[in-house]
Amino acid sequence: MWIWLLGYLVLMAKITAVLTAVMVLAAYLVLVERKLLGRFQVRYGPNRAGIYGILQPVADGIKLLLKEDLVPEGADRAIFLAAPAVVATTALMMFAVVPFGPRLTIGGREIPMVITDINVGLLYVFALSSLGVYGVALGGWASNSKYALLGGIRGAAQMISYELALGLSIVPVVMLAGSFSLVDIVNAQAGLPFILVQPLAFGVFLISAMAETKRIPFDLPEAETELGAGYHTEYSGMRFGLFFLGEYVHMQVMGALVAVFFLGGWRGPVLPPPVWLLVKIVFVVLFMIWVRATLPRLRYDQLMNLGWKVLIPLALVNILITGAFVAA
Amino acid sequence: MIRAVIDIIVSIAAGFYTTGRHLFVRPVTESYPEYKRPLPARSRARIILTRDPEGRERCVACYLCSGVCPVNCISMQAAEDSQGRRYAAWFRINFGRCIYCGLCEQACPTSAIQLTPDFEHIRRDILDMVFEKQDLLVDLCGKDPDYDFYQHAGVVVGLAGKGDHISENPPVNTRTNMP
Amino acid sequence: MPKLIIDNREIEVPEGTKVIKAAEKLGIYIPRFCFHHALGAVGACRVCAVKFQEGPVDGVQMSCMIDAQDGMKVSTADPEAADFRRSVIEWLMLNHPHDCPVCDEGGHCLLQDLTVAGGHGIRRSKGRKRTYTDQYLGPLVYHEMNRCIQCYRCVRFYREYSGYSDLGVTGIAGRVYFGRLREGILESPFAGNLIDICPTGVYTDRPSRYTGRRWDFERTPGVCIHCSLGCRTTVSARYRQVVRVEGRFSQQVNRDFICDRGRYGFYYADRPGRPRNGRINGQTVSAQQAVEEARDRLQRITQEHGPEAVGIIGSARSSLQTLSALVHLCHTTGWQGPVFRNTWIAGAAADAAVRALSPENAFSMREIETADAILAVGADPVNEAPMLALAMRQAQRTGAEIIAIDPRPLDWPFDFAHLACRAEEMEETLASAAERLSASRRPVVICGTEITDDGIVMQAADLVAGLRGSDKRAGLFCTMPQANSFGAALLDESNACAADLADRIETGQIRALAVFESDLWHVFPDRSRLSTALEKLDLLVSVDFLDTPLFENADIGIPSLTVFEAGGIYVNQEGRAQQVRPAHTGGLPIAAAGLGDHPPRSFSPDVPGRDMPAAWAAAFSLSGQAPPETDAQMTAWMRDNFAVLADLAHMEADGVRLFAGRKVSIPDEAQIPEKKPDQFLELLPAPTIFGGEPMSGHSQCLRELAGLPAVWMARADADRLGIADDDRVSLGFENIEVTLNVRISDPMAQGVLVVYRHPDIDWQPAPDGKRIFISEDQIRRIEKA
Amino acid sequence: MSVYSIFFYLIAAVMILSTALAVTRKNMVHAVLFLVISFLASALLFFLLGAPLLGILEVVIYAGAIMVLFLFVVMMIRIRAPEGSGFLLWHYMGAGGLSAVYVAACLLLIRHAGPGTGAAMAAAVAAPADFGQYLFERHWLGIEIVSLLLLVALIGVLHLGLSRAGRRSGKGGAH
Repeated sequence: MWIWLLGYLVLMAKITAVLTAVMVLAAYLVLVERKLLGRFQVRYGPNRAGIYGILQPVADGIKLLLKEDLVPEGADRAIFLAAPAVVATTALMMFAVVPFGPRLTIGGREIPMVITDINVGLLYVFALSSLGVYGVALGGWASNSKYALLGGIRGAAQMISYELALGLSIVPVVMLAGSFSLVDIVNAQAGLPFILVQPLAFGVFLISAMAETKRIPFDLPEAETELGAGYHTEYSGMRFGLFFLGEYVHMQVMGALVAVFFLGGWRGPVLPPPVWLLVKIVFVVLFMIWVRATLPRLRYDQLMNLGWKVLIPLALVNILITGAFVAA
Repeated sequence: MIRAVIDIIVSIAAGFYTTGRHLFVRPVTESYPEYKRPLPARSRARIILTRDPEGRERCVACYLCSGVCPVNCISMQAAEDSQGRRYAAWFRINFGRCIYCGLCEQACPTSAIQLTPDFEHIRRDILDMVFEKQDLLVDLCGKDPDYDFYQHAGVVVGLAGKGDHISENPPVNTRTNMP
Repeated sequence: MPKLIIDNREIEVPEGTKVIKAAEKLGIYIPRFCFHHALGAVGACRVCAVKFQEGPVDGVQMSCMIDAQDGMKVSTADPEAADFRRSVIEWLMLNHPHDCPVCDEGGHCLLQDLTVAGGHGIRRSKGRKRTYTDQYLGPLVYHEMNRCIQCYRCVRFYREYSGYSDLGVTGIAGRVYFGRLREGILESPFAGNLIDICPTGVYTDRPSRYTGRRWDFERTPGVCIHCSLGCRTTVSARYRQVVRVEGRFSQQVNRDFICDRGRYGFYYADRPGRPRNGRINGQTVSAQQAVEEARDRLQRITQEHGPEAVGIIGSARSSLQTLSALVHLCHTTGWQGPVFRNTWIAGAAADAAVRALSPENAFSMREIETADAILAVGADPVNEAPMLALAMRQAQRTGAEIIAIDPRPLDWPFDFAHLACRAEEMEETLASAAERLSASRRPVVICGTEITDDGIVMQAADLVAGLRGSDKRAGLFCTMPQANSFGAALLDESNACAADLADRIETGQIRALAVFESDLWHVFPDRSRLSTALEKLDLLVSVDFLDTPLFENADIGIPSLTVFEAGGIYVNQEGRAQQVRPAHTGGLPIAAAGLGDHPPRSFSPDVPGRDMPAAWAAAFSLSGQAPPETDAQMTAWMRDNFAVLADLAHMEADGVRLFAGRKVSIPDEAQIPEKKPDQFLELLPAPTIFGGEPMSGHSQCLRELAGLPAVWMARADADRLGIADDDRVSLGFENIEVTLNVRISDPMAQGVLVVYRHPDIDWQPAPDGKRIFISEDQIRRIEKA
Repeated sequence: MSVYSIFFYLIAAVMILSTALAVTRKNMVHAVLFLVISFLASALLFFLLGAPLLGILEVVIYAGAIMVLFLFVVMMIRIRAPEGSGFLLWHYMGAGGLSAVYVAACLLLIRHAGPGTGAAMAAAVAAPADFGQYLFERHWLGIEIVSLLLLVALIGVLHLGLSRAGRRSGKGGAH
């Protein structure tokens, strides 16, 4: 019985640690992004709250918490209230299967450095990722606002399209690793990271990942210049904060997945494994910010063309080639 | 085809290079409250009503500024003083609405209404943003210091009689046909 | 029917049409300054130049001077013509002062528009500008000659169109001057039209000087209610205040122009003393409280003394809405009235006129302009219905013969034959003058209803019927005392006049009186009798928008909305019902709502002073009924409840003609006027253009034009009595003595003293239905001090 | 009753309830949402029964793809909730009758679980690799036929879409 309890406690500890790290990181990612965007545009970025603006996330958080939580009069209240939670939860839950390091041995017991290692971990990630669409689409629909509805519909269409490319691009990795488990995939990269073996899959995955996170240049569901703020036009206060949090957690998830699938996960010399993973996540995320600072938003038809006519065929070709190599 | 792909990649890379390079450039931002940059005279901020070189109100309440104002933030009432001079009985600018576009300054035929570089111009109470004539009127000539509308207009307002204004002939004697 | 091509579009126009008019029919606006469709063309301004490319005329020519002919090919946009026009505008601007910002014409100035359109922005000439000295032209028109571009429109209107001669043109070459020979008040009562007709700011509106720009005004189509003609106006309001009234074109009624009473009479609406709060026994209360108090007290009196103890008085200056609401009020409550007729014979005469007019014989002013013979009986258009004089002037210009049968000294701006006669001689004179119409083809008989009785009206109607019987296109045109006299006569069932009510007040039958938009002090003949009668009343309620003496003395005063705030329907003297829309929302003018002349600095969603009811709504409320909520519902209610008003459903832009055909009424026996006794003079009170009418009498700028109160007499009478022009005389009556200046006139009936109504005459000598005779020894000449 | 059975019945109850709500909602979006909840619950049941692959596939395919498409369409065409009660009595009676037949069939099947179910059960709870092996070794023909059918359907849709697009561009120029 106590072993069961201990296991439960360990699990709770892991969840708490991961959640805390992810949330704090999300908050500071916002600051990092704003600072970096500032520098990309030859200005300072936030530098008023604390030294170098270090307290900006705190200020933002307090502001979001204190702001009034408005619900539009014509809104579908229940769905409107639930939608941001769906977005944030699905993003957070994806971290459950990301391995942070090899097994750790404490007091003779082996503790896996992952919250749960299920044998369909990769599918789990995709399942949650596809559920995240509901938050966007329903949030947009329930607002009873035309901008929000357009944003929601765009979000749904875009995420369905890019999920295909995302999934197909990862199939060669699964073929090489022979498993859906993220732990096994990391282990399979003991020799050399898959980015060297599968550069095409890496490219398709990275682009699709950015589209999945609805970030520039794929931020059509938000598209401030066209739709106000898209699907979260009508949101305020902490509910808006949840959408915000969801986006930045999603960035981290995608960074972690890129790291796990292509960059060898936690593997690396000298530094402890979780730090290596963190470094890789931050590296990917910084790249996404750089992309945001550089590329303009795609037009909607360009977005769809890119997904269906470029990325999916590329991923399919890649599968064929990899299949041939694996079979050979 | 391949060439096109290469072109695309090169152009995208050029973009990344440009933005990336900016990371190492010193920001051009001026930290505003610590450093206040002197603004050029034509900057468009708080509106004033100026006076002519003799110290009289320039505004003749012709309604052109209120007519041209895209946000309808100017209202006034014209009146006539004992000398026949047209002036604003009241003149009101709602700075809560003003968008500082400067069209009023362009429209003003007497150079009375002018925008100044003073942009630190905010009040806690919205009604304090409604400026009346006494708040707007300054004791300066502003950007066009020598101009006096009534010297050119040719209407008699006590400055000069008929035919005595700038570029005018004396009045025609209607009792004679001699030139 | 010549056919020509203008800007590649073909059009066929009647013979004699100018090219500029032909282009207008195609919707092509050729610039013009001197051409005006009412005044015609003189070719003075040279700005309507167009290029004649083919046909009988060649080259750049003035389109206003050339008749359309077959085979013409005209281009308005030809570079040569456009260049010509641009140069013309630049020449015209050579001497034009740069004073647009302080010019009241700015914003609706034709010269300004065309200068901008022509692209002329910077004056290239280095020369000095020609200047003129200006003239004081009276309290209505402001003169600024520097702005003149010599289009001659003003003198053409003033001298040719309206027939007055005190404004003219002097000088030659570049020194042409438009003005009076000597500075002074313009004599024409149509002088205000100079403001509309001047293409730039030489003549501007003096009372509304500097009040605003055209683009800031809320401009609403209105109808003038200062006489019975119902001319179309455009009402300009700004900051909840009417600031200007202009003429509005109407094909059937007034065409382009209006008279000065209509243009400047509106100032009653925003007088500082205008009642805007209710009053109960001298205490200021809200309008709503006053209405409720009046309702309660009237009900109490009804319960105690029966419905016959309450009398209702209305007047013909109210809208048709108010009149019908009053009729309804008396129907439902059993109260006495409503009495619409003030006094005099006028009530009966107006009633006769309404019965005599039919869709066939009722002529509009448009038809008067085309008449070839006009017989005016007991009508003085200049004083009673000024625009009618302008219409008659147009007929006279085309050769019509005009005969006037009237005891008064007539001062009309055209030639006419004056058959001066007293009331008892009128019938005979009319009969003899009728023969002079026999040669005409389109004769019109104009019949007044203010100094004539119903017998004359019916005789005039018979004459028209006879003329029509002998295959002439004859018409009848009756002038009436007030804007809605026709409407009041349509709805009036009691045929009672205010004097009848006074009798009943004196006998104690009537204990409460509610007076709607009528000032008994203004209309009731005997003031001392009136004040004692009113004091006998238990309750006097006055509903009005004017600060009349009656309103001041009433137990309960209820302020009502003016026509500019409530709108309404008015039926003019030819039976044309015209809808007036409210010009602004009502409430205290912005300037008055703040402190002094400054708008308030606080914000509130409600408009102060907007709780006043329209008079018809107050009428409903007095009987405890809820008034219809909207104007449209009120109009529908009127149509449903009054058979004579059913045609209101067909209201169009030109109004709708209502006639008494549906009204069942027994005509009164026409009475032959009693003969003037010897050694007596008849005292004839007469309407006058400025100051006599209750609403425009409250207009300050018109009061200045009313002149001094005077009594007019024929030269023969004056000689007999030893009185000279400009003497002062005292007229003694039973209980009052009046001092007046004497004016002597040659062409007026002997044995008649004419006293024009005047705001300063604190006395209204008009016994009900009877003529006033004053013995010669009661007229006393006063030595000048 | 173990913890697992408690979870089982809890989830089953949620599933039945949400399915019932999905059928009866008049608001289309709400109906779709309750169906999604029902799918999630059934996926959880698969998890509980030790078949995570099936559970995940249920979420990915049904909740994640098909229902999102449904939702997308519903949102796009903005169906208004019909006025009135919507269904007539005989609608309910027919549905009730069919449900009864279905429940009876299920009960019969559970009572007389045949010998063939064991292997299928084993495959369901197996690791993804074993599951794949099972499918492609024992049912390869069926899978190929199904995938061929899907391919045909795909090409058909493509053809329809392309010919429509071609006609439009032929008529009205570039769109």
